[in-house]
Amino acid sequence: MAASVLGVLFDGVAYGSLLFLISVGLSVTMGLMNFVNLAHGAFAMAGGYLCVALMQRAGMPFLATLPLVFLAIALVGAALERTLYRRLYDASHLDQVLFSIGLTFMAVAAATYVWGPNQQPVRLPGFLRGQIHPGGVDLGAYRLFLIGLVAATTLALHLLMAKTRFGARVRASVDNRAAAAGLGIPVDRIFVLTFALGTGLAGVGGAVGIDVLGLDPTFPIKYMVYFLLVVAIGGAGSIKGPALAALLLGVFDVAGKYYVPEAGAFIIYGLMLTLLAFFPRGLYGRKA
Amino acid sequence: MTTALRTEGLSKSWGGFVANSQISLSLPKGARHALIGPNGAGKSTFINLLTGVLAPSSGEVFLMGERVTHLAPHERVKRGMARTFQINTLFPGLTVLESVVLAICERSGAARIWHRTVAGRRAEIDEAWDLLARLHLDRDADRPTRSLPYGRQRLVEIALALAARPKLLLLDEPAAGIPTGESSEIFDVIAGLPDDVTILFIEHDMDLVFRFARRITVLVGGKPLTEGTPDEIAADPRVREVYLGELPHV
Amino acid sequence: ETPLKIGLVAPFSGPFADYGKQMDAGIKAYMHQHGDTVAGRKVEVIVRDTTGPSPEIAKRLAQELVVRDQVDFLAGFGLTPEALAVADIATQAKKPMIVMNAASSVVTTKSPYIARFSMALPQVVAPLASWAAKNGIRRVFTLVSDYAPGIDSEAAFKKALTEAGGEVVDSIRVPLRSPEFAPFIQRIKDSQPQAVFVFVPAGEQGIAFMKGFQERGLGAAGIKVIATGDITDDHVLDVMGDVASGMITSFHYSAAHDSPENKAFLQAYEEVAGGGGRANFMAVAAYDGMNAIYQVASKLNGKIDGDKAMEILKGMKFTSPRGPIAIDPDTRDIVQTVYIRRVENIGGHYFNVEFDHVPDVRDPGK
Amino acid sequence: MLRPFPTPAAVSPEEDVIRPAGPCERIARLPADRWTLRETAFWLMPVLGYFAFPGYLMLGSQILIAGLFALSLDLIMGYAGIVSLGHAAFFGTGAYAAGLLASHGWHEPLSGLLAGAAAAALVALPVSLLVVRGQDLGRLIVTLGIGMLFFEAANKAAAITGGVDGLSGMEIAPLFGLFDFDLFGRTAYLYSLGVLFLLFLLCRRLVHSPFGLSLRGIKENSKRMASLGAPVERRLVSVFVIAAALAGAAGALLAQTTRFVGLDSLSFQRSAELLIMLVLGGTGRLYGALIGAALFLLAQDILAGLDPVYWQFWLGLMLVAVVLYARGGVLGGAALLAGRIRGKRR
Amino acid sequence: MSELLRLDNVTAGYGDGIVLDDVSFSLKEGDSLALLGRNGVGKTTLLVTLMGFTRLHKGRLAWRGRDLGGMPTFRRAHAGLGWVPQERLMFPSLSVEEHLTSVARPGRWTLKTVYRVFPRLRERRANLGNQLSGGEQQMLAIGRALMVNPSLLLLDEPMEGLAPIIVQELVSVIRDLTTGTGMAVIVVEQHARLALALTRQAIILDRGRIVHRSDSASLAHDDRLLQRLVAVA
Ligand SMILES: Nc1ncnc2c1ncn2[C@@H]1O[C@H](COP(=O)(O)OP(=O)(O)OP(=O)(O)O)[C@@H](O)[C@H]1O
Ligand SMILES: Nc1ncnc2c1ncn2[C@@H]1O[C@H](COP(=O)(O)OP(=O)(O)OP(=O)(O)O)[C@@H](O)[C@H]1O
Ligand SMILES: [Mg+2]
Ligand SMILES: [Mg+2]
Repeated sequence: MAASVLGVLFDGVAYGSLLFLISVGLSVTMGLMNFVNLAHGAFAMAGGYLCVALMQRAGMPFLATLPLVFLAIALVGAALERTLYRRLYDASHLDQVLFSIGLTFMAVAAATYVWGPNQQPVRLPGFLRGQIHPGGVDLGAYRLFLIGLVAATTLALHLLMAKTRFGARVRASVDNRAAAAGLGIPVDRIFVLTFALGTGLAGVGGAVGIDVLGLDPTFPIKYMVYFLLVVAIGGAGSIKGPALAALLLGVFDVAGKYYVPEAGAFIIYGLMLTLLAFFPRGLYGRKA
Repeated sequence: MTTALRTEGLSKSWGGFVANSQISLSLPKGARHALIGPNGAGKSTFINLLTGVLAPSSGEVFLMGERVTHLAPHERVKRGMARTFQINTLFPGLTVLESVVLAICERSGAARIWHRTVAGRRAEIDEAWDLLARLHLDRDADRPTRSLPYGRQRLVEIALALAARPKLLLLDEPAAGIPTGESSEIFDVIAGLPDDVTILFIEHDMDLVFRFARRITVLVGGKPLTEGTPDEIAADPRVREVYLGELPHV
Repeated sequence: ETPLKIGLVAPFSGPFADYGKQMDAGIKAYMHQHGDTVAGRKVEVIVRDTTGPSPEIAKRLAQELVVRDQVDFLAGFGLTPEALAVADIATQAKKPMIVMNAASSVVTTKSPYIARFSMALPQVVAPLASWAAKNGIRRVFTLVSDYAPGIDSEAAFKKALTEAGGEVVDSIRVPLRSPEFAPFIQRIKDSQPQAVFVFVPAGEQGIAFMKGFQERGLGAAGIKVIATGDITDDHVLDVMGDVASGMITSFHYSAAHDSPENKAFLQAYEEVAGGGGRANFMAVAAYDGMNAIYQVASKLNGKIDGDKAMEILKGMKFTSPRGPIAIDPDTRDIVQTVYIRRVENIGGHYFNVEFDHVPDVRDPGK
Repeated sequence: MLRPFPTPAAVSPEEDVIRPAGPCERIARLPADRWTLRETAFWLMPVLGYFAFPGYLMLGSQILIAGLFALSLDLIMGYAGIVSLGHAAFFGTGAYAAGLLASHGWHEPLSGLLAGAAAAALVALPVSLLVVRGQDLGRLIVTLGIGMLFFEAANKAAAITGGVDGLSGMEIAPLFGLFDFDLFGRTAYLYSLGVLFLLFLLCRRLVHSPFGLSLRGIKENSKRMASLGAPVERRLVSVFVIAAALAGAAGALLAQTTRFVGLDSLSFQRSAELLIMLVLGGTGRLYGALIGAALFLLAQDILAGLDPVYWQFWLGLMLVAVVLYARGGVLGGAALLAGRIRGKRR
Repeated sequence: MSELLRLDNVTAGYGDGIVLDDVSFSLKEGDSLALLGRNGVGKTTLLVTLMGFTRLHKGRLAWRGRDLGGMPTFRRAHAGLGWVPQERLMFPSLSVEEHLTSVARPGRWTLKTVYRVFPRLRERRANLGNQLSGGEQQMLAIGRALMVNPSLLLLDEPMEGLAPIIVQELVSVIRDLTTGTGMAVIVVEQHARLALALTRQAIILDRGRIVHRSDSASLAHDDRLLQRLVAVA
């Protein structure tokens, strides 16, 4: 019994980690930069496809593709930010929603055109497959890897945003672009860097997520709700919030599915509604 | 004389920081009362507690003898409390006329009506024009509020509060950003309100304070330091030390 | 002579875009092989995209095809709701409606003008249960997606297994949009059945299930996976790779089916849709549906009349790439052989290799 | 008396003209309900369309229904400022309510329509309490989540709703006992047009009313509205429920005219497309909803016909273009253009 | 002293609209200029035009002889323009201290010197930008602009909302700045007499045009003019 509780907890944390990994990029673009970027999934998908291509065509090992994916998708993000996204910082959330849904549709169609509508295979290296059994508890190797990756990413991002001057300048630029620029903060440069960071992370999330979430052209739409859930429940403007939200969602979802499978999808929505009823701005919400 | 507003031990703190501490204040009906004090003394916080924008950590608020501590802001407005904001809080996309008509409809209860057009509300519209004329805003009536210069937006701020025909009017630095000559005109309008309207205002312009206030409370560090007539306050060395400094004309 | 018009109503975009593509390619393959004229009339296929599960668009498209384009046949229908919504139109307009996928039992009951060339879900589920019982698999755990087809197959499986003397030890229904299978699989592992019967949509759900199944060592613990063939759909099988290896499924079509008809079909398919992946059961159903349309047209000498066409369709029999098929004259539903297959690696590619079969299976749901 | 304030700096020439505010002038620029020639012309179009395009009446009635649905979203989004990604929940509720009635022996269409609207309003009430509390982003998510929840619930309740197979086999009695719902969709079209027109009149009146003005006030600045004594949350709840009823009516219309209700009527896709329609046309102007719905469905029909596989790409491109170059949608863009031209002429 | 800022026939506004009409003046290091006028005459517009937030329709803006025209806003700040906006424009997600450090550029103004002028800010240094009283925000807006170590400080109604005692402190700070360090200031103020007491030159705007210019001292004595153009009672 104790082992099963531990096992469920572990699975939940691991699943939460995955949720966070694919959403963390969004908590940068949407949470910190205040841009409702529903096309987040499209960047994640691009990361996934790139990872698959590097592994299949170039024969690269899985782990080695990740930094490349980050860089490449960050560059794509930067290019799009320069050409398109930047024109919409002043726009309403609604306009941003529509713009990014539009981009998502285009990305879905383009991916179908290039890759076909099918699932893409990904083969993890041997040491990331299977389970290990310390002390009688079954722990999935890939899940351990996810948890580690998330811990590192969260910490690094949190420090970057909350403790460095760069982080303060990002927040200042987001709070009030005119004032920030008027005080000598190079807002454009900061935005492009931050946006690239967000999309790069999205790409990595996509690559890391293929093994569990699969990869096909509808990816950006299929998982949009999950990204949004994590960021909205966590609260805009922090990294801690979404991390906590993802873990909560993960643990509740897994425990619900294990102990009361009949409840199905309702657990995650129920949890979401309850949390938002009590924390309308999210767990770590920015004050109005 | 009846009391219009009374607070009992009103306090507000954030974490360890005490912004208002045990403020007990009582204003008779028709008072023209100023609240002054150093920056960060807790004046705006006090107004926010009165209006219900903030919930007090402890203490009570009574309006016309009725306890309103736990009422929502809009319910206090219904009972005759209106305010202006220190920083303009307006309807940028509505025209000045629309804003004022809207405010009047809220007061008169017409705002619930959904089956008649606004243009048909003659009484409210006439009242709005009168109010605009009194504040000399009538020639800006059709401009969207956002396109008005700052100073004139301040006037809209006041118009909205007056539209509520308040029994208790709370003004948070109403004249900020308005040239000195014109700000005293605004105060003339305010002073010209019926005698049973109780007014509590915050202001850092001492010319205005000493001209219009009949009594003054000085708030320092969240606590009332003293209360008195303008002459008493002007002569108080403690007030000079923490707030007035060496003002030439006081 | 006006062309013989066939209105193809299917999703070509959205999450089910693949359905439309497979059907379109199956139809093209047939026409590639048999020419684009029949009974002296040129065959014209008018393609209409329903954009996803969108019954009202399907219905409107069908109505427009009937009223405006005056088609002779309605065909396609990837998804049950789209087929159901259109049934009315077929009845009102007296147009034969050739169903090339929609697999719920009820579909054919909604209009006397419907004939189905694909399958009914219980049709492939029941033989699997009897096969399992016959082969000593008596304690089975069922895991199905929580939607109508999943629930139907859960019921059909349970019924057939119990009748054959087996027992369903526990049943789980998983949400349709659930990327996380670990807790379900853990539950299966904890209850130690002999096999688990799975019905989830092909694609990432199937893959996610199999990955979890392997990762948690259920296979090593001696638990078998049995499923209907959509989870190891030919179209996705290579993507699943070795996680699917050894899986036992029941289905009516496998690209590895060994017959001259199938070889010819696959070759034609390759020629019209080369590079687009492997043909699957939807392509075959479309191919057979087209075959039926050609037969009807030539028997009627190109003068299509709804009622006469239905008379010809009822009881129609021919050898399809999947094997012998027939249309039941009473239900207008398909009667076909159901195969039991195992996933094997043949020359670097994975295939469903048939090793047992049950002939002439009807939809037990009717 | 005070002496008048100095004139503010003139930004535009019109400010220089000091108008005495006569009784007519005084209300000239407040929301009124006068019916303009342009509007008459607009409403003549669908009537003409009925005669001009007899082969497209199904499409026509779907446009009208989508227009009604978009109208409902415009009320809460364009006027009250609540962005919803889950409005399909109410559309679907209306559709299922009407559909269930019709498939259980109640065939009369008008009462079915009312039932659909009422059912949607009923479920919207508790939902609205949750929605109005939040901020922009929170609302986006809550509505999205509620939409998903409704979808799952309808899927789970397959015994009643038919699950993914959908609800079919409903029978609709002739409208007013006279007009049968025919294969050509004539009755469906006129029925939808009639309902849309009546409900449009209602919305038009509502947004021009003091209540409508207070909604705009809330959208502009809800904090200030509260300090004017407005019960902000209650107002939002009212308009949310009204909008839900309209959405329910639209859903019921769809159920009755297609005689089928699928789970898709509750899907995210539908909510998202709705949003696109409204924005394409322009928010906060009622007509934008109608124009957007027409444009979207026509574009979908034409693009999907031209390029069935990749039409989504073009749809996406269209959206991006609208946001980048025609903010405010078709009507917003037109108003801007008209303003420019007028400005030039001066 | 060398010339710092020069405006030649500047016509500017928001979008197509014109607010400033043919404005010219110049400023040397250590100069101080009072910018007066009624509400809406374009005082703020003039300052934000210097920062590059409006559209320049005609004319030329020069900074130390260099054209400012196409220079992005943040470079203007780097070049030496320090801006105290009228609405204060706090950053709600930055603490008081972060407000100061995130914009800091090297020079004589540091965290320490700013805190010395506004001790209140040190007390509240952990508060977020929107958790400050109106006056504290004003102090922070000024402190923040000082941290950029500008050569020209643009003060848009800096005394608004400050307690009299702080106003007196600020007046002496600004006087010291201009006389002691060669920093130039432009002060927009509703309290005309205060602004005039603080500066050496004055400009009065009306409807976007300069309608009067003189030295501050003589204007301060011209009650009729002040009354007519600035509505000083
Ligand atoms: N949310 C908050 N958390 C912590 N401290 C706060 C918060 N809001 C305000 N304060 C502090 O409370 C104190 C009182 O603020 P308040 O706005 O009441 O001052 P005030 O008397 O109106 O000053 P001013 O004259 O400058 O407007 C200030 O020091 C401010 O920093
Ligand atoms: N963002 C804007 N868009 C359009 N017009 C504007 C904008 N800001 C100001 N204006 C207009 O420009 C003119 C000048 O405004 P400005 O704010 O410069 O005046 P000001 O002299 O600073 O007034 P105040 O003393 O009230 O601050 C006004 O008529 C105002 O309506
Ligand atoms: Mg204050
Ligand atoms: Mg100004």
